[in-house]
Amino acid sequence: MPKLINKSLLPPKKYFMQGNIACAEGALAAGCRYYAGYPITPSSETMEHLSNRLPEVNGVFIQMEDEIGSICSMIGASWAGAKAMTATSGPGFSLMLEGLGYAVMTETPCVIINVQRTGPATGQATRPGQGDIMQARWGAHGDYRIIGISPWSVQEMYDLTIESFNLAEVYRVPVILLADEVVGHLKESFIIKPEIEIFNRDSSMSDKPFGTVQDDGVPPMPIFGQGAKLLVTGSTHNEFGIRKVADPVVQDMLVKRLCAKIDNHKDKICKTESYLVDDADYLFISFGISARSSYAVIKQLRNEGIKAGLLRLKTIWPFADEIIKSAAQNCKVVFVPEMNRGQLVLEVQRVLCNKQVISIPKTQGEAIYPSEIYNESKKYIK
Amino acid sequence: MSKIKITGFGGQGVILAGEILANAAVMDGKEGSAIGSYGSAARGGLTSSEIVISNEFIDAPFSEKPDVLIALSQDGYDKFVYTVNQNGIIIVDSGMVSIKPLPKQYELQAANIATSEIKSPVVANMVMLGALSAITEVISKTALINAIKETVNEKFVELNLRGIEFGFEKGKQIK
Amino acid sequence: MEKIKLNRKWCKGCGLCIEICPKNVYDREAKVSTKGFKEIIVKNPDLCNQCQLCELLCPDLAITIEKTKKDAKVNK
Amino acid sequence: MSEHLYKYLRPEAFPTPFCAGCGHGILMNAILRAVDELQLDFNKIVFVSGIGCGAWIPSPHFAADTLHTLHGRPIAYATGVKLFNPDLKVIVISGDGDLAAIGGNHLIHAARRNIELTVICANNSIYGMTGGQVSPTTPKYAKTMTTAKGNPEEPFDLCKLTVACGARYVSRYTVYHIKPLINSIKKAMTTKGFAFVDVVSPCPTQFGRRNKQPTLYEMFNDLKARAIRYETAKGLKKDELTGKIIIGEFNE
Repeated sequence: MPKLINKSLLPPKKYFMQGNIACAEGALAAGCRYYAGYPITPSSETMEHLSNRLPEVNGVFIQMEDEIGSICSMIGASWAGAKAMTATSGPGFSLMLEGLGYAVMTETPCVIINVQRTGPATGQATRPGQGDIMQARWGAHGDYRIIGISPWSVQEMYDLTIESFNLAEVYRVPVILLADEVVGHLKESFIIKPEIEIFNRDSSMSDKPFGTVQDDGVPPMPIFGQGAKLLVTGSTHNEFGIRKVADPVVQDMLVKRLCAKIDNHKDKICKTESYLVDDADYLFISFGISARSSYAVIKQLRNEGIKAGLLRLKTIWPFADEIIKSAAQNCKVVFVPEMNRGQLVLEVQRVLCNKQVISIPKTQGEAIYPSEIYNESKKYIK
Repeated sequence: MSKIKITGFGGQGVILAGEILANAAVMDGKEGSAIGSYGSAARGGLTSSEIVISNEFIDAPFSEKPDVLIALSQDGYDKFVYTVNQNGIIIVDSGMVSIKPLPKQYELQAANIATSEIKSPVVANMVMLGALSAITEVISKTALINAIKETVNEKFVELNLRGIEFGFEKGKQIK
Repeated sequence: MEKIKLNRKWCKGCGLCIEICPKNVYDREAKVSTKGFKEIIVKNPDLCNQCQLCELLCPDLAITIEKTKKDAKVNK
Repeated sequence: MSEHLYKYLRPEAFPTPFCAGCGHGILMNAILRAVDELQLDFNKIVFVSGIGCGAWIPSPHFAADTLHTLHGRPIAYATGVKLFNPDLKVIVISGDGDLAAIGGNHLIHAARRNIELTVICANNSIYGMTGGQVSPTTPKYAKTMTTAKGNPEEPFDLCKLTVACGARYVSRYTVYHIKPLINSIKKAMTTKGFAFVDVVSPCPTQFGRRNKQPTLYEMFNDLKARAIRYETAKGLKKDELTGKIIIGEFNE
């Protein structure tokens, strides 16, 4: 896949900005030129910002009648050749799930920002949560793979939004940025570099836009109006796009390829960051804002002479099994702090089935604070 | 690393004050973060802003045990006054809050100053920031002024700067 | 050249053409074919006045009426 | 259909999956004739459809770009396609269940926005694909799988609805009124704004069978008896219009 270097849209320098707005700027820098959304706390700032900024770069902005319309029109725009995005929060994301499945099935590159709040249902609209990570992975029906990414700072709201677009284009898959209310509303400094790496989809003409013998499993994606006579359907289809609604072989091949094109590239997709992990007796595995509180905790524990480390998952889906196994190899106890009743911990326990894995959940509709993680983990640190 | 918490009710400019403070720190060449928490209603209700100022990457952007608590309302004062760090200080609008007898507590009547001397009750938040700058080393007055010039709508810059000046002078008196 | 082309592969034998034709051009086979119905036949092609009703209304897009020169004149 | 129109088709998709005597094939014919008579570039048309029998009219039969989408959502998808590439002609073809029930919200908002889309409703007043359940356009008292004693609800008049929402061009014809239908689809396709054509398309299998009209021809006779021109209907009282199908152009 050819890599391009684009100039950043905003002048390169240090900015002080809100996470949701950094996300919008990251999208623009990545080449996003279509946004369809519906207002929802706590993600609306992204939409408000793009309503002003997209017309400045000849992009299209539309506020749709609901989240279902938002994701559907985004998929339509993507087939018309756009890099397209929508942003929402839990209730809206729930409405989008059928469309998410459609994007997976039709291999439509698109980016969904989910600034997570508490749930279920309306929950607490202005309060942070991290309860949508399993929903992002499993929420649409049927079997499939998506890519889920979690930012922990305003810097990453910018950087990882760009990364989301790149992954969506490379693998022809919807990418979900699993932010949370804290990161979305946090204002802090971040740096826009002069140049950014950009990947664009292969939109060459092909009579087989839904099947490939290429190793990467990603077929080329012609766009509407090129004369490719595309048959795009959410029903089971063969490599030409022809509906095969009762053919067991086609169904099997399609689902296997949709999964394999992500599974086979885990090494390239999965990004993590390690802090003081090498000699750690006590390993914290976390993501998003919970990882930031965990980071404060391991520094505090190290000051006390306790060998604690943090493995932070930037990529949640696909799950970084191998990286986690190797990071946890020599540690005694693994802690998984998160702002839900224990979702990520299920995956960690699956991977580290021979280790003591402790869940540190919080569902009070506020951020998980370092003191809470510290106090809970101290019960297991001898 | 300094952790500051500003608390009040919706409409007092608590979140804006937090953002200006953190932005000022960034303009000073430090790292600064601000996160507001508020209810679902657009106005009213308990509101607070957590600010962290640091020379390095800020880990958790929260002020669980603030070094400085700035309280503009009774609810916020009551909720957070005992969370203040052992060596921390409290700056409180004593015109709005009936205070408890505590050490390291600085009182000024920010809302009264804003109303009577600046003729604009909305800048009580800036009066508090000015006082913070005078009482502590957390942030310089120059940085606050620069941050206001950058973030606040042109029409209101002058007004906000007067709030900072009045607060700074008052802060020096009570320090 | 035949005037009426009936695409028997596409035809499902709904019989609309038989009912709608003002000139009684179409009919059915007497026996049920392997497709499971009595197939449509063009029984009286010479009666066709090329009104095209059957072509326009055939739900299976299975009928084509070729316009001949003589009839083209008539249409004028 | 004339063989010179076969170039618009994917012959491998035929015979159609529609039941014998399904009105949707006639509508398919009408749409292609409209495209042909307007000499539209088939490579610059995107046909968008939802789920249901009507949605299968363009996909996979038309040799153009087709987007076969989720149930009820084709107008939302079409909005994205049209907004990002206004050079494309975007035509939505879907059924009454798709556009009026589950997708009703998208229909009214696209009409309100007056976005340049041609929306053709293949209205057979029944959920055909799922076995013949009542739909929002099923006539009152009609029998369906879910209204065995007759439909107790009033049907939707989608034309009045879209006119009220601000659509630029709105019309209704039945597939029996084939010539005016083709002309109306042509008008819709050349409308600079939101165009809606409600096409009454009989379903003998799921609707006719249960309502004493088991063949397409019998359903045609019913359509003939019930159809009334818009201009004529204007002078009539509400109870005189009960059970009638108002055909014609609804914009004035």
